[in-house]
Amino acid sequence: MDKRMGLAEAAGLVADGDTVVGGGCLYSRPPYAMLFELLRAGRRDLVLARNLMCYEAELFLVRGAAAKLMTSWVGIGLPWGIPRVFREFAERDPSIYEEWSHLSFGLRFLAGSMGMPFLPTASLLGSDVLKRTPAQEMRCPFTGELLVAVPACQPDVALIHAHRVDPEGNAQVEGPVYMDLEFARAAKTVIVTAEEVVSPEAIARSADRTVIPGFLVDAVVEVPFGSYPGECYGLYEADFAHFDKYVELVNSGGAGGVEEYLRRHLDEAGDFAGLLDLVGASALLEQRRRARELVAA
Amino acid sequence: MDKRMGLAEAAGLVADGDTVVGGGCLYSRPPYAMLFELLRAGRRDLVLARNLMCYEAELFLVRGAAAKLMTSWVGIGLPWGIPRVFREFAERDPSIYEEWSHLSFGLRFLAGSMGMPFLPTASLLGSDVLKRTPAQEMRCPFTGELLVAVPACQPDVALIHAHRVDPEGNAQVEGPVYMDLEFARAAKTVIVTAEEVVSPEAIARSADRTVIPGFLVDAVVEVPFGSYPGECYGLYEADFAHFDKYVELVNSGGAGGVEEYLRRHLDEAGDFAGLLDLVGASALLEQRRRARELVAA
Amino acid sequence: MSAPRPEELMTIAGSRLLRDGQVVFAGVGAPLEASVLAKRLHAPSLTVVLEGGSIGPRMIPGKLPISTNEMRAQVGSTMLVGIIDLFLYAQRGCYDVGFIGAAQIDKFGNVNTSYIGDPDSPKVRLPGSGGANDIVSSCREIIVMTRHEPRRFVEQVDFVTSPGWLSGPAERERAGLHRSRPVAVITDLALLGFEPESGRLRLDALQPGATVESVVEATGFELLVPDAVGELAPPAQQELDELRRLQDGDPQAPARLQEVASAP
Amino acid sequence: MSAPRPEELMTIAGSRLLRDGQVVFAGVGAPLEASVLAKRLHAPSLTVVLEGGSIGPRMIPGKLPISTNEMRAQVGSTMLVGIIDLFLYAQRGCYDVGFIGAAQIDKFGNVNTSYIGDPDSPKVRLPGSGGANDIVSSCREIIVMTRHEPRRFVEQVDFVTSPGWLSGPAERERAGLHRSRPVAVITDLALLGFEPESGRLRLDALQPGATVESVVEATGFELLVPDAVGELAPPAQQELDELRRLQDGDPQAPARLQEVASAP
Repeated sequence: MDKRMGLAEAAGLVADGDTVVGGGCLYSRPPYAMLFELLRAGRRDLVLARNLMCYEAELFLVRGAAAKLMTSWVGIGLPWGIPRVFREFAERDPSIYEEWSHLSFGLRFLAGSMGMPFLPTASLLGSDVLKRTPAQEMRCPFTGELLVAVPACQPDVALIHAHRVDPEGNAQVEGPVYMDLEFARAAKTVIVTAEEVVSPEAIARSADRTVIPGFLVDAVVEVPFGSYPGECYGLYEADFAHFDKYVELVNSGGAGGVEEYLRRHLDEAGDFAGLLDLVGASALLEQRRRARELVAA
Repeated sequence: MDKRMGLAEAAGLVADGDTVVGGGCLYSRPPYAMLFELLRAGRRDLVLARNLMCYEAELFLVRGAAAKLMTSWVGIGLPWGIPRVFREFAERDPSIYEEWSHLSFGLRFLAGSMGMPFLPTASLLGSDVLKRTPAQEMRCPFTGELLVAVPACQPDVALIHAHRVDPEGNAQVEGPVYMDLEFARAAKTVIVTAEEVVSPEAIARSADRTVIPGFLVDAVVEVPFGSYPGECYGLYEADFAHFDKYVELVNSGGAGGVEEYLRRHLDEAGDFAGLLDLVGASALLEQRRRARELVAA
Repeated sequence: MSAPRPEELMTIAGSRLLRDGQVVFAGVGAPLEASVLAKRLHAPSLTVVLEGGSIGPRMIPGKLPISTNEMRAQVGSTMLVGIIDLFLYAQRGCYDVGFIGAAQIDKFGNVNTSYIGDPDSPKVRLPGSGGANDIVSSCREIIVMTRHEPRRFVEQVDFVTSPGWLSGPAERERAGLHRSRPVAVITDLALLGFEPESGRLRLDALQPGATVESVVEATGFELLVPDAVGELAPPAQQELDELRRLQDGDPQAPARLQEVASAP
Repeated sequence: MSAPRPEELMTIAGSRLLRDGQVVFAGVGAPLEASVLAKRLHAPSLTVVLEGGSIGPRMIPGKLPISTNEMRAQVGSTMLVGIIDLFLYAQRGCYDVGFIGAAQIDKFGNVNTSYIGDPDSPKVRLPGSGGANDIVSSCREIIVMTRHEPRRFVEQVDFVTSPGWLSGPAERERAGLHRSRPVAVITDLALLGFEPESGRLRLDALQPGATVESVVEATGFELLVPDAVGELAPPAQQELDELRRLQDGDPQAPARLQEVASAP
């Protein structure tokens, strides 16, 4: 079955209030084209989940697109400091940030992807993080060992950006897979964006590199540079200068700075291709050059 | 650290009575060179575990090398029928075969590889298999759902045959990984045989294909055709004619037929290279041709 | 072209139960052949899944695999995955149909592939569950395929390797088996379904040449026989041709491969 | 060559705690730099493991990663693995050392990277645990590295994101934390250990230029000070040179990369 469609149509698979998990990790292979499209479509009150959450936290909070964040860490990276607008939201109402440790967050999705309602772990033991999550202590039925049970998460939608995908949704990535497998298998609906759509035969030629099987996937969208301003392994590095400019806007204007960013890069750009035009071909090619340089090293 | 050694030295890492799990699946990428070496070394009373167990079940039982089999299925394949000598042993003393379902067997090692004493599953529910294993029913601490808890297995030794490995033990396979990851990560000692030993740089060039990290590995042995008479993905097909001859011996001679096979192929062959000589270069090259034909298809 | 053999009737009838777009987890032997046949005929978007880690393989005619773990079972796959993951997709509810064989089956569709006789002192030690127990525990609809003989169709299996309806729907629910549902048993004589209230096997339709009497006679327990019993359409020429081509391959293929590929 | 800066003292002292042949799970920033430095100097067989899935990466001088998930953190790795698997290796007991930073740490080595003030009405909402909680729960020996300031070294953390000795070894045992053991805190002023009986932080050795008084003054709780306090050897020229080369790269590298790579 051919599942190809455009970003706008794919955004129609996400409903207000849904729990939406985004693949990749921080600014590495994030599904930014699709996340931006959800903002453009005016989705509201989502529970936005990523294992480490980058600047999309602020974009979604300011627009009211996310009512809650579920993650283990929020920020762009140490050089950019603690995100100011995120702080404003989370200090006003701490409940908007459901904090897990990185592994326990992942195990929620692993449990969901296994079709199990929970999984045991040694993480969170003795911590205050445990007290503010629905995870709870349990004992091993065989050994009596004290463990933590984390409840499964089967999100409404998973957004994954891959290197290549066939029209049925069989998707392959290069480099680390992060938690993409667990997110995709746990979710009820899966949207795969990819740098390129290829034939099923091209996928079959390296079937041991396929990480998401087509039967999980509901929508396939070809979006070159779909992780921009993040990186995509081997293809383009993250645009740190873009993050610099964003943080400048936020540091000077707070939530207004976020709005200013969104107005320019989402609203006025019109669509994701418009954003790439705004960035400019030479800047994108420079990110590509840097990635090739790293992978060749 | 350079962990290269010969088969005989590697066999010294296995003690009588150990629980030893072999990678691959049935006659696909089995660690036969190493398993034969354990027979040659006269190991006794092992608990031999594989997810699906091929003719090594009979070789180990007849020699007294295995006191018990842990698996989900025993046989070569439908055309060869139920193994006669296996039946004799298991009908005389059913306790020598600890039967699990394929998944519950795997989850024991997955639990062990996660450092957890158990994992939950929906397999075995309501079955008589459950009653004859240490698995037990449990309820999900969140939902109350009735599930089965399988106890972890952390075997003494895992034997894995890989396509390539570097001297530190970073190992890569082509095609399906079967349960190799879980076996290796669960085991206390890991012996990797491989079609070829390559440089760490060669491994790093496709780091996303590495399935076993060096820090798990205790011994690295280069053994071309190390899965013979089984197959190794893309490199050689299983030698079905060899299995035919083995089954003929067993059908006519019972345990004596197994002994006859071992005398010829292990004792008289001297070592694994001797076994390959016995098979002959042209037969091996024919298996290689068939594999290439399949992978090219 | 010769008349259909019993195995061929069974395999072709099994293939017709699979619908386009489904995902089927097929056991080795006849279930695998039926699944591959369905994909080649009426269900091109069927995804076949095999125990060794293959998702979406396309077999080479005349080189059907003997096990579900070998290269022949992996040819043309869109995904090759670890075995635990392959089964966890089932547990997650991703597979529409689980399709297995059986050494012994009882009137509730419980399957035994472990012991004939007393498990503590068995008459025959069978090979074991393999993935069958996992398949029937987790795939949404369960289809069993086996030759129709009294020694296979018994009042009560000696050992429940892979649960059917146990002693009925209530016990099945008590056992926590809510993910899957046994729906059909295909044999060379008939298509059997389950009576919803009791979970007992019921004669739904006859294979060409079979009669109610011949089916009842080949069944070692009291089979439910409704007033109206259907008849399965005989194999179409295209079905037979394609199945034989799958098994035998083209005439140039090495004899050995063909022999093995068509083994029971 | 200029005198060592405080961060450099800390990073170099941290690097010396790592032994050849160990596997170290390093957090972003100074722990990562210390680990890479150790591998380049005295521990060539050290395996560095990073949160994003890298096992055994070799960094490019001047292109140290900002996050542990990006290409710069993956260069030259012998294995790239899924994040859950990467952490499960820790839970399995495969990692000798867990090496993290801290926003706030108390006298039992408990680390807070979640909330300053009351969690229900925080003064500062910090970014959160990331992998720190998992690292301290499962890696065999835990080392924490942080600047030595009274606002960081507090009597009791506002929130235990990543447990140290909790309120002492007995409570840690009750909590089920038997897989790991906090062993050291490295700062720009000192190397601190834990008193075995109480689990309280103890001054073990001074950084060059620091005194017992300056350390006590920079600590917001009563630090245990034994009779004999050691002194850490000053950075060797080779250590300083290599660290600076790692951070700054060779002069031809783009300025932007160097700037980012040397960020705190």
